[in-house]
Amino acid sequence: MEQTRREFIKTSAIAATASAAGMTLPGVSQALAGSRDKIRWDKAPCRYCGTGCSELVGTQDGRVVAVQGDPDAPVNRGLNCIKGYFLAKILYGADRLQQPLLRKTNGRYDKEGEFTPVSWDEAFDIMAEKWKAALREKGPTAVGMFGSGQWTVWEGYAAVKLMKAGLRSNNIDPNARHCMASAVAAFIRAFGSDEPMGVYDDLEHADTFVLWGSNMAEMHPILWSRLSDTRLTKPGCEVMVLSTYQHRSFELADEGILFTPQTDLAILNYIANYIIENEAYDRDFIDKHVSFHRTATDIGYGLRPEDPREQAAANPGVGKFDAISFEEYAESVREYTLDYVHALSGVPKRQLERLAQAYADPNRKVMSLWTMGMNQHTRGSWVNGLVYNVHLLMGKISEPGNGPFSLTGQPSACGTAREVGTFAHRLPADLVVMKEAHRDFAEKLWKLPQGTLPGKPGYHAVLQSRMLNDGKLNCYWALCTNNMQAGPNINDEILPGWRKPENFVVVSDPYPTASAMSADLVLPTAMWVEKEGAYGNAERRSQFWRQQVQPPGQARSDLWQIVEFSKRFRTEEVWPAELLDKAPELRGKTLYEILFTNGQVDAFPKQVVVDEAGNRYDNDEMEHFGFYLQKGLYEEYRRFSLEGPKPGHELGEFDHYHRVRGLRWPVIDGKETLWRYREGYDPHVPKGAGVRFYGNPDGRARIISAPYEPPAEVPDAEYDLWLCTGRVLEHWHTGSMTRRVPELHRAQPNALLYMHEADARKRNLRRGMAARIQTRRGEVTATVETRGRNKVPEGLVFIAFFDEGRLVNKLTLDATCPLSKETDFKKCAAKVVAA
Amino acid sequence: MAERKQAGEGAQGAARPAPAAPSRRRFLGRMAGTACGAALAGLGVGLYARSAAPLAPHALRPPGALAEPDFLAACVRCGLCVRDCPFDTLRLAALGDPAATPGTPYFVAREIPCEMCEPIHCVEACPTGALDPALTDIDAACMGLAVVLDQETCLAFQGLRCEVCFNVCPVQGEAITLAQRHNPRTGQHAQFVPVVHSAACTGCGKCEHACITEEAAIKVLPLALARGDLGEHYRFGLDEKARAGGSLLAPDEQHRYHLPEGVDYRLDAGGLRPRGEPAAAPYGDDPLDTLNRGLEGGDG
Amino acid sequence: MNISGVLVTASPGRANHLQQRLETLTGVEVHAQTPAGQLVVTVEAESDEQGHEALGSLERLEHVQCAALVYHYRDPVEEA
Amino acid sequence: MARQARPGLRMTRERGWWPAHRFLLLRRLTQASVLGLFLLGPLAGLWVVKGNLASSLTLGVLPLTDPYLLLQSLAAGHAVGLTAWVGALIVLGAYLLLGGRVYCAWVCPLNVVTDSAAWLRRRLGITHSARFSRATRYWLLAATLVLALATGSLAWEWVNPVSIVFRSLVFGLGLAWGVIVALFLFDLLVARRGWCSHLCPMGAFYSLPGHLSLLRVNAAGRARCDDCMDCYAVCPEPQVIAPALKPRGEDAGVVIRSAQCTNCARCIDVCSQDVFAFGSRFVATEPTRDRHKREIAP
Repeated sequence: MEQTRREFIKTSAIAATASAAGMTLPGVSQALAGSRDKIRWDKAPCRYCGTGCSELVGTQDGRVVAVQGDPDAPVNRGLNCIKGYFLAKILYGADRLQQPLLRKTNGRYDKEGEFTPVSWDEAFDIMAEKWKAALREKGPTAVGMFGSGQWTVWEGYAAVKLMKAGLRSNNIDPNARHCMASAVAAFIRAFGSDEPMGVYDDLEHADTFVLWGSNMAEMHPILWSRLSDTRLTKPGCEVMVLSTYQHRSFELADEGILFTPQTDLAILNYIANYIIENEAYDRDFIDKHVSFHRTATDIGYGLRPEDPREQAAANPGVGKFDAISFEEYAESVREYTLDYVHALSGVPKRQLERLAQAYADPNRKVMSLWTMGMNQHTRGSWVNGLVYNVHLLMGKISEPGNGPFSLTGQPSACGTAREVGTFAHRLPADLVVMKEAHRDFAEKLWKLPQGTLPGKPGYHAVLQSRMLNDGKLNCYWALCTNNMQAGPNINDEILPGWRKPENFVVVSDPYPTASAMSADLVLPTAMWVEKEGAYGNAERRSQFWRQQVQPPGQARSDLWQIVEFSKRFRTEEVWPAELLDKAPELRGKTLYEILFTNGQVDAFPKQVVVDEAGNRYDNDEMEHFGFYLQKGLYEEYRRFSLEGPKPGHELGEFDHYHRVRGLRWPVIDGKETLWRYREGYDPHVPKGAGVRFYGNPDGRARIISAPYEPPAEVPDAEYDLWLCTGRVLEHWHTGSMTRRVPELHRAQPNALLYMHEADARKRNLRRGMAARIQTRRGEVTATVETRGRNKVPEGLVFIAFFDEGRLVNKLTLDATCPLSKETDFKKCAAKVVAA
Repeated sequence: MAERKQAGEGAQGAARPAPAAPSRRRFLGRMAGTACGAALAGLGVGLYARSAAPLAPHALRPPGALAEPDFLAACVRCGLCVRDCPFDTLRLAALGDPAATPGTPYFVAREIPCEMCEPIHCVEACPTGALDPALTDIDAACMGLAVVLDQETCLAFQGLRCEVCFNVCPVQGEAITLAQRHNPRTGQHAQFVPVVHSAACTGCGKCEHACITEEAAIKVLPLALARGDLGEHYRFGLDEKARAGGSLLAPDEQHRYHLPEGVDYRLDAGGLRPRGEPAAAPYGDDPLDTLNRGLEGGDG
Repeated sequence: MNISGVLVTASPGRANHLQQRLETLTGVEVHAQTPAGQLVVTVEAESDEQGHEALGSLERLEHVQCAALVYHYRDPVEEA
Repeated sequence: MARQARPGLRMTRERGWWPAHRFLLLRRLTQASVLGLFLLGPLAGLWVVKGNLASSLTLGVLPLTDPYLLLQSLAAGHAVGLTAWVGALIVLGAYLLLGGRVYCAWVCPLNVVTDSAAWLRRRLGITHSARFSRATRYWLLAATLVLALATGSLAWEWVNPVSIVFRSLVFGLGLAWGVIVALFLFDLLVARRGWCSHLCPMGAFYSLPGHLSLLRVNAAGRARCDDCMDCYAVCPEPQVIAPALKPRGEDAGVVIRSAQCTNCARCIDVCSQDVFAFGSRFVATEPTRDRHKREIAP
């Protein structure tokens, strides 16, 4: 690797020197990638899912003219899915937003006015005016921000700083709340540290793959091809796929298991029971590395407190767990017998047994994989934990091929939302706002007076919608996300709050999304390679890229917007006097000065961004602010991982990442970590310990017993079908990018209502007919599909949410996991009638 | 009969006020000339029709269309199928349209594919049976056959995860399946290569329409162009066995072999191997066997 | 890693001589010679100081009219 | 000659423009309505009739099929479907009633083209004409059927200008305008009434039921004929007039019985003496125009 890199750079040196002498050396310039066709190639991670494929981005005359799968990327080795294939086109949709747009009537802001082009100055003026008014009247809890797992690392970091330290509001939450929060909650509960212990190499080492609800075939296409390859080439390898309907991943499945929604809880407890009853568990591992607990039960559904289902719950929202013995744990799963779970889940006994055997066989390496099926679950934190329980009982964790692996849906759900901590309760590097020690550390690092950071968690995603609706949250800025399409229960909870006269809602986006349409001010955003960025994928790999092209018109990166907006506030406008008394030198300063020109963030002067081949790159933010903003933010953020109270998140140096296709943290002495918690692989595990779950003070992982509890809404006589929502291969999330690629649109123009033929016939529907899907919250119309990629069982319908023409989330219920606050988009009761 | 004669005479009398009736010879000569002219004109038309007959490869006939020669005998070019197509898929070839015989219906899959209606409106509309009314199950239609024409641009053959053709196929899993193959170039990814099965492919063209490459890599071709023919002299043994549900002959008697100690030879289970070790699955059907084997007992 | 691309202009008629001389130095490679008597040279060094020193010594060599640094690359962190 | 160039002038002068063009306009109206009905669907979304003259479906129930096409298809070896049979029989029945070549004069869109050519020919005084036997069309009719038999396809329909033009008007013109222009020029410059009255096998086919058809033009007022020759000038098939108008025997029938008469009624229009009238094959009705009575009984 080093040799080829050296040769590459030497070739560049020769080419540059020769060209200075006015000559071209045969064979030298051709050796440099791309110089042949005058296209400049540079690397960047893919803009879409959490897989983190690397692309080579080809730029010519200031335009991305081509992309290619990065042949040297360890994740995808030159491959792409079709979304990645069309990456270049997402930058150039005809309707890119190019200037700020404010709702106005007769030249003045009007909530009911028409969108009118305004200058950035005017946009920030009205924003600052609204923000300051809200802060004055109701305090920091009246302002909020909805961020994104598609933010770059430094965008997330700057946003956290602005919101939590500058405006002193914890009301910042990422869209990753809809996506990963249950995984986060369960990782923290079990291991005291977020994110998987394993890496993608597990995909080559496992003997059995178990997909819990995940449709990797479509949602993690490149990882699926790795998994499939292992299945094809490794003798004895098997794949089991569990879901509530049959999807593309079933094609490879040795065992395709359909279960009744919500009964995954019971199935996992059955597996635990099977392991215990057959005494297959790893006694030694349990003794050394595991502690047992029981969680509080009957915890409600994260609905509004006045909802009868919350009223009826004994412990709504309680996540407390108590220590128990192994015997008590065994007792707690004893009721999950084969007969009981078979009856509850509808899974044939043979399949249940085969599944349990795979986990219980000490000689099989098992990798469990899941995404939204388990995370978007009213017991998401529990069910994630139950997977860990099974792995921990067998000691099948933290080693090649063995481990629970939660996949992510966004390119930086891990890198930005989770690692930076853009959640309402988090701070960078696994710190939380509730802990004084953590706040103290952050305040010190940020050179802020003690007490700057509020200690109470802010409004999470769903609560933000409710608070807007209730008029308690009045100024709201949504960046890089499309909650008006992706959030639950749009009709009842999201849209009314956004359109409430006293609220002011700002949306930053490259395209006019459903959210932008519902906002009062729309800010045009630079996307992907129109800015320097960094993403962190699902295997803890942080990948950097340079700015390749200029954004169109007046579009600016979210980073620029956040930092520039901070200039509008002076400390005395947003901080109470007693706080300023502690640091009188901050009086009169802008938030920009105390947050971003604090001697740390602005520590790196303006420089030329240049790659190994000598190509130069723009950096608009560096140009505008006069210092290397991204590097400064990153290096300050990195100190959380190096100096913070929670070790195990160490990140590498900024410049290092620009020279590699990503590094998997913890990065210590420039070296990546593959399997966390395992001696030899993880430098935090002391010699002789074998395994140490050092995220928890006692070094043990927690097995937390949790029972089966029914979902929030089940089909009844009137709403007689389960409604499950999800995604498709061709489109990414709300389709705001992929639907602007004509080829992808043609390949999958509209969301189809997948329905069992018998269900369709019962309703006098046929394939191709329009049908109305109704729930207690709303109605959408879609075309019935009884064939095709998803084969749903009778009693369940599936529809994807990418289609802006069918806002499927008008239908969904805003019930969440009461612990993780992540919405259950996978099950509610619906009925279907002919349109 | 009498009337006709009268009319004929009248014609000659009125239209050409010839002074006298033409001689019989002249009359016969004229008749022969006219007949020959008509025959020549007919021959010309026939030759023109023949030379212009082939349907363009990108043009597909509606479902149930008879084989092309029969179709050209049966279709009266009325356009009723076109009118009843709810998706504007079908069009009538205009004069000069190189795609198909003027006036006959066809569709271009890349533009608007067949949506495979049930009931099949176009077939029901056809008054002459040029679209065979016996076709009532659209899955049995045979408008053409999808072929992955260009494997070098088909993303799936390069290991990219596309499979749009498979995803949009209305007879998914039967007309198009994905063959999973090891990708030797990356060494660790599988390829999901589309394979079309002529028995199930209806030729609806959804795959070609949806294909995301600039020029579709998968195309639906008329059957005559797309389908090979094995010939009567050979059968694929594995297919025949699968169709018959078992071997066509009686299974062999148990084979026995001279083998050294500790070695097994089983034709149906991987050939030569050390005795006692299971071939592929490291454990049997009973989980307790595995569990009671104890740690590291699985290795042979 | 520390690699420089240097354009060395030799005294008239001395290019060949200089090329031979340069090729004896460690880390220095001559890749081409222009008709005008300029040499395309790369200098590989282990550290910044070494590179700087090598460049300085190039300039001081006999028959060198001018040594222009055209390209310079260095790994910002020395990896372990 | 000048008079021959403008037949009907006298009628127009004596009675006014309308009586001299009554049937002409009605025919144009009918032709336009047929086309209009077919176009109502694609243009206005009102699907009264679908398809074209080859085969159509009216109001979703009434099938109509061109029997000539059916015959070709049968000759080509196709066992035609029941709907087409029913449709063809209905059409055949209608033409038995109304006169076989009523199709030519009242429905066929090319009639407008060839009529215009004939009109222009008269106005320009073009007298030169290639000569074909009027029987050519029957030979061609036979040839098209043999062609279908020989090729096993509706080969004639590749070039049949009649069906091409109507279909193209309904479904999109393509190059069909070329066919229209060609026929116009042929009729104008090559042969007088060349296509419709000499060559068209379709007209030939429809003349066959015309042998038996009920509705006929008669020359019941032939006694009043003043030999102005206007009727001959406008008639596309002038040979059909003489047997009824100027029979050799005085007792000969007044009904124009020739199957080649298209019932276009231009003779009725242009005759200022009210010689001609519509009637049945069996009963010749006396022309009953009031004005005429007034005139002959002063």
